Amino acid sequence: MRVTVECYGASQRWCGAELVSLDLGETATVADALGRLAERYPELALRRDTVAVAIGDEIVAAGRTLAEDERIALIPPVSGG
Amino acid sequence: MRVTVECYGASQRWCGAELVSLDLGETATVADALGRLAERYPELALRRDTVAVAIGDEIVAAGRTLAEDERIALIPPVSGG
Amino acid sequence: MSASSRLRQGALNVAEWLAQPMPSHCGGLAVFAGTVRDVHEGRAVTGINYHAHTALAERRLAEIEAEAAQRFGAEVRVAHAVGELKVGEASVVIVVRAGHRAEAFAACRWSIDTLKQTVPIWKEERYADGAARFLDGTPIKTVKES
Amino acid sequence: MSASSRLRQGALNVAEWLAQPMPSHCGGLAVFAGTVRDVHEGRAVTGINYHAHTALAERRLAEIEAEAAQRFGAEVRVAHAVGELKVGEASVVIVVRAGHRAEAFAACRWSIDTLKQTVPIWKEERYADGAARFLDGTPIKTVKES
Repeated sequence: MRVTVECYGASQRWCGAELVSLDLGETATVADALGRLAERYPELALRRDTVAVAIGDEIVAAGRTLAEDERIALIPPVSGG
Repeated sequence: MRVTVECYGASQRWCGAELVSLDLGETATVADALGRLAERYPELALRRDTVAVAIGDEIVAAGRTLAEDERIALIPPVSGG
Repeated sequence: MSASSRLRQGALNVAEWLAQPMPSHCGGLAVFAGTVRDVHEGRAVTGINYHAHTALAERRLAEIEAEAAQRFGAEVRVAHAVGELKVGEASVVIVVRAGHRAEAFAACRWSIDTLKQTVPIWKEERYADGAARFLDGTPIKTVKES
Repeated sequence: MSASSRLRQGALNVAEWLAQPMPSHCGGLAVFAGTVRDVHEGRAVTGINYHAHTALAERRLAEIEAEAAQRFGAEVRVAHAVGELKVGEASVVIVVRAGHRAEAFAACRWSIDTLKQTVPIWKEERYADGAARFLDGTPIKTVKES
């Protein structure tokens, strides 16, 4: 199953790109996607506990199952204002 | 010695006028002027402790000596904002 | 009452007090405006006539700006209306420019709270039934005491 | 990004957010604006590029308005800029209309504090030496948690 990861804020620097493609097994979850990203990107791995994941206009739980071709967004610590 | 009292805010109502003229003895003080007003105006007498007196752009102490033809201002409790 | 004075005849225009650009070392702008409400203590209010002791009020408003600048390290502007105001119109405006939001909020709050206790201004409320009265207030204090 | 959205491309115009008249039952208007400062942690800043996750940010900004209205009984408007801002320009504006000043200040302060913790926006600072970096932030929370 293929999903696309949109990297926001500093996560663009950690992953070296604004968009990252992942090939995951069937029934993969948000946690699985984060695990794969952490394997590839050590800077993200260091900060994994501070990063949330959004789908559409919602923050989703780590156990959320992903669908084929879904887009997920990495939400690193925020600094608006 | 004659002094003119400018009545601000509710003190206009207590004294029934915006300007009040007082005839005081030589070496009269602010306290003497307030005492005379309190004798004349019972509503002011009731609130005497809440009223300040200004001369020019300064609040003056009760012991301040008055001069002939000086103008003093009654400053009742304030309610700006 | 000159254009540069802090007491103005008639309602204040809040936007006018924001026209000045933000100093480049400042990150926080806090503004408070007080406006005339349509009800007070259960009575229908049609307007407020603000009276001031002009000389002392101008001096006290300037003292509030200076004292707030010193206490909070902020740039503070204070203005108050005199005369007849209608419901919804602004009687007082406080504008604070500061390094960060904590000082901006603190200076703004301190300035309006202090103004209400130290500046010789009196509200004469006008009611829908035609009556008018001066509101009870608070005995005047000095700015340093606040 | 429509004109009615709470995220705006480019710097905000604070006065624009004050154009709406004051409701007649309200006596206190509190406004906060955050602007770009020329120095951060000792480095000379020339500007900030604000990035946002648009869909989630719009939702969170609306949630802040609704939650502040409920907590403080106030009318709250929140707006945030995205894109390149220069020193002195406004990145965020909070406008609160409330019955009295206590609620107005409390709702304004709560809204900006909550925005900083719950809205997916990121500052990328640009420095006089040509460098740029994303600032460290705070792990995102929900509005209800704030």
